[in-house]
Amino acid sequence: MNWFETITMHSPALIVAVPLLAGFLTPLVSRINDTVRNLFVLIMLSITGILIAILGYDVLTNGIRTYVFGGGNTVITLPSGLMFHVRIIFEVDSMNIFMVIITIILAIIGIVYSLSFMKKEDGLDKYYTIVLILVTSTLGMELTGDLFNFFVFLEISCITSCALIAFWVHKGEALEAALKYIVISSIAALFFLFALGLLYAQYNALNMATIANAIQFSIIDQAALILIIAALTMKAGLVPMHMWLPDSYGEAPPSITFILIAATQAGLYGAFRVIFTLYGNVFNSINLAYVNLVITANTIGWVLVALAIITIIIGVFMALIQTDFKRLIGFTAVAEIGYIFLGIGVRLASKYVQYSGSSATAIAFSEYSSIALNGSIFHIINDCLDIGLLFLVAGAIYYATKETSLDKMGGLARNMKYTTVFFIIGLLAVSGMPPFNGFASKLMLYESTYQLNPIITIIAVLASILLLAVFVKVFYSAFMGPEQQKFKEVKEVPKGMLIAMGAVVVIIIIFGLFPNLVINNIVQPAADALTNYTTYISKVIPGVI
Amino acid sequence: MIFNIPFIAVVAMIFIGLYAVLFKRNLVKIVIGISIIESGVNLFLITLGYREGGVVPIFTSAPSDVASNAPGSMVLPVPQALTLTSIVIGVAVLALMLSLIMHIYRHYGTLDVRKMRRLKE
Amino acid sequence: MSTRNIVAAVMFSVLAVFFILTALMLSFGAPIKSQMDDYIITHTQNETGTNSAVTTIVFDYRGFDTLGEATILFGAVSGVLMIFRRVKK
Amino acid sequence: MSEMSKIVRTLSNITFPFIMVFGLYVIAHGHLTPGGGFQGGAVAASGCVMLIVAYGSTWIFEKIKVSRLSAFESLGALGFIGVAFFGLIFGGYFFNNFLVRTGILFNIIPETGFTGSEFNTAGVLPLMNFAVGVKVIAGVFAIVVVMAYASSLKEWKQ
Repeated sequence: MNWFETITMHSPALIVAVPLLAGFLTPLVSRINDTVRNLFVLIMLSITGILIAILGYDVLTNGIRTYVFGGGNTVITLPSGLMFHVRIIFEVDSMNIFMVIITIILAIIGIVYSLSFMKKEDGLDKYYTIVLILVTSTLGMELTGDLFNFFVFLEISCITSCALIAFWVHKGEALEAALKYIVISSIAALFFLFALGLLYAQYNALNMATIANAIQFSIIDQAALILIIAALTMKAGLVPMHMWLPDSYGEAPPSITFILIAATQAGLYGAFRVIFTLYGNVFNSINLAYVNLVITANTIGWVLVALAIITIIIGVFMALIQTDFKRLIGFTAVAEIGYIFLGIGVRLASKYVQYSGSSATAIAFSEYSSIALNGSIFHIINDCLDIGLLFLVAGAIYYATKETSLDKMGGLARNMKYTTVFFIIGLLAVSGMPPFNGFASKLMLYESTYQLNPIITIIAVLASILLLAVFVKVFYSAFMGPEQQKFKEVKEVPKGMLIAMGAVVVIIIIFGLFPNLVINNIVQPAADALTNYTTYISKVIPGVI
Repeated sequence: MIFNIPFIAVVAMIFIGLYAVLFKRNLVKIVIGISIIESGVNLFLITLGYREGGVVPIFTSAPSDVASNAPGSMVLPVPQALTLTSIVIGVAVLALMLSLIMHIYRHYGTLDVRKMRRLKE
Repeated sequence: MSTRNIVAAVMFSVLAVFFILTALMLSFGAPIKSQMDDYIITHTQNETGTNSAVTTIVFDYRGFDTLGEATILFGAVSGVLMIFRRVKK
Repeated sequence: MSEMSKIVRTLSNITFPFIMVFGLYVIAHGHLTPGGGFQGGAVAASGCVMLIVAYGSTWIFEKIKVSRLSAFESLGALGFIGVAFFGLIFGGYFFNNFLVRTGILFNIIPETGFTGSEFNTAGVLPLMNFAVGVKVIAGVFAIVVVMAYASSLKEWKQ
């Protein structure tokens, strides 16, 4: 076994362990001086990125890779033929790789941005420590194959994000947003723990594949499903519990918001994993035993569609009336989350139609359900990049003018040329205009939704157009208009921030020009990994199905 | 049904906590509510692991007759380990929430949710 | 009565019914399955040389969870210290 | 918080060593008896917190540097993750218990019942317990010191 093979084998553990080690070391390293600390953080994250690249290449070519913490067998078989897991297992398939790539890109860009954005603040050693732990927790949530481990990382993410949202402690709103966030997400995490207990009582297992293999979909399992979905949608910001999202996105430092987006998407990933893998044999295959129940793919799908539509509408209309730049983008982020859940809902509902309809409709709906899933997954990365870019631009404006209220801005395009260009690209991408990435994923969502119900599509398209209107308004009030006296001395932001925004813009343009490249190489494998839940199970429980 | 009393207690604790979180206006009471929910969930996990007549799964203090027919006579250890983790998590969350509340009190001079801007909804 | 109260009351009652129904379906004192725990209790002395099965799980079988737990405490301490830092005005 | 009366201070002086010893005992015997790093650490930290109550937070805050406590906590966490990394290096897997059932020292299966002579079992578990114990003492103490000191400052009072 050569060294490269060894690194690949251990990379699932190292991807989590390296940033964690860096987080533990940062308080000690920052005693030396600030430059060393900044370099240390960047280098550690780059090492993580390299490990992710190695693992990603391996998973995309050779299939699922597992890692057992503590070694030994993956699975213990009793003489009676029972198979189960004792140790914690990381199981990495294409979907995990997809999420992890997003997270590390966002983390590195966010760190580069904060190197110049946060330069003048105090308490930066704690700041970088907590950022590293936040990145760790997000990566851990996205790699783990164990339910309780997922809960632990969920709580880490909750605590660290809360602390970072409250970074500007002198602002009352930031404290309130942080408190609101931690109250909601700790209740969500406790619901998750309760559901986990229900599943544990049924199957005496905590490993996702083991539970997915054994799941009976009894009434207790349905209760657990509802609790888990409620918890994860709370974490992701779907409508009944969306209020924390614009608050905390708006009040946190923009560099943090950029990384928080990745943490929110990890909650979304959890919803994907639970619906399509943990309950895969209910929602992902033909199982006539579950057709007559109350909770079927149909009901869950339509509930998600309804919630997603409400989320989109609320997000867009609340964004219309905001005057604070960052809060406005926060509400846009709510709407984008709605689009992702729309994809999941459409997928579930049309999958149901596929099994209950005639053969001709079955083929059509099978195609559309997979388009919906692809669009939904593709929209995750587009949402991260577009919303993230807008937040970075808002941060740049705040850095230059110390202003977030739209009413007081104006004429900034004269002095901040690069930022203006970046903002235009961001607004076109987020509202789904053709040459940019938002268009590709939204088109896929519209296409699949239209088959299910045209009204939903019309609402989604209208919301997208309204989003464009919102941002055009922002563009005029912030960048256009007469030059204001107080902004005469405003300069372009430092190079570090421009590099970070430029990197996001480059990725957005590449994704927009070559969407097929992305879809074929990472989105389609991710969707396949979710669909083939039996492969996921049989990797850790050999010989099943 | 009478054997379900521990689970009823769990549900009651979760409700008391939820009631405090949803209807109380004082921030400290909200935090107490979360703490109660958490105790309820911890109790739930512990309760799941109980085996009728079982002893604690530690061989140092187990009577020898119990230890000899080991798995059947001991309660399940995994829920206890999970609870342990969950308790420490609870402590951490509590510390962070309380320090935030201290700052909020310094900032606004009150703990009433209605007096604040963002937390109102 | 404000809208907040009404929403809260609705959520509360829905959750109430939900949790009570769930709790009534579980059985106390007799776990349905216990293969994983039985394995751990049987093998704790041989495999890990530990007399306490709970410690075995916390630090050995599920040691990674405990690392996460330690991280949470670390994060909370860093967070509290960061929140209470001296901010220059 | 100001300091309390002489009776309280004397009593806390007397009980403090006992609490610390009990905490260390719980940490050290984590693999044999109920308890472990977290519980023992919490006991010992509560002993330290008792000093804050007795002597007042200002005095403690001046005696002990919070940054040093934070560094100690970092060291505890590093010790824990370090043991896990040693598992990767020597045992072939992250978190491998590479010491158990090996060598002269650890090749013992503990007996059932109160024997009390088998401290050297369980491989890396006592090390992890110790690291976690240090971490919990320093962490909980740091949280309480900072919160108590901040609440005693003038600017925090209305």
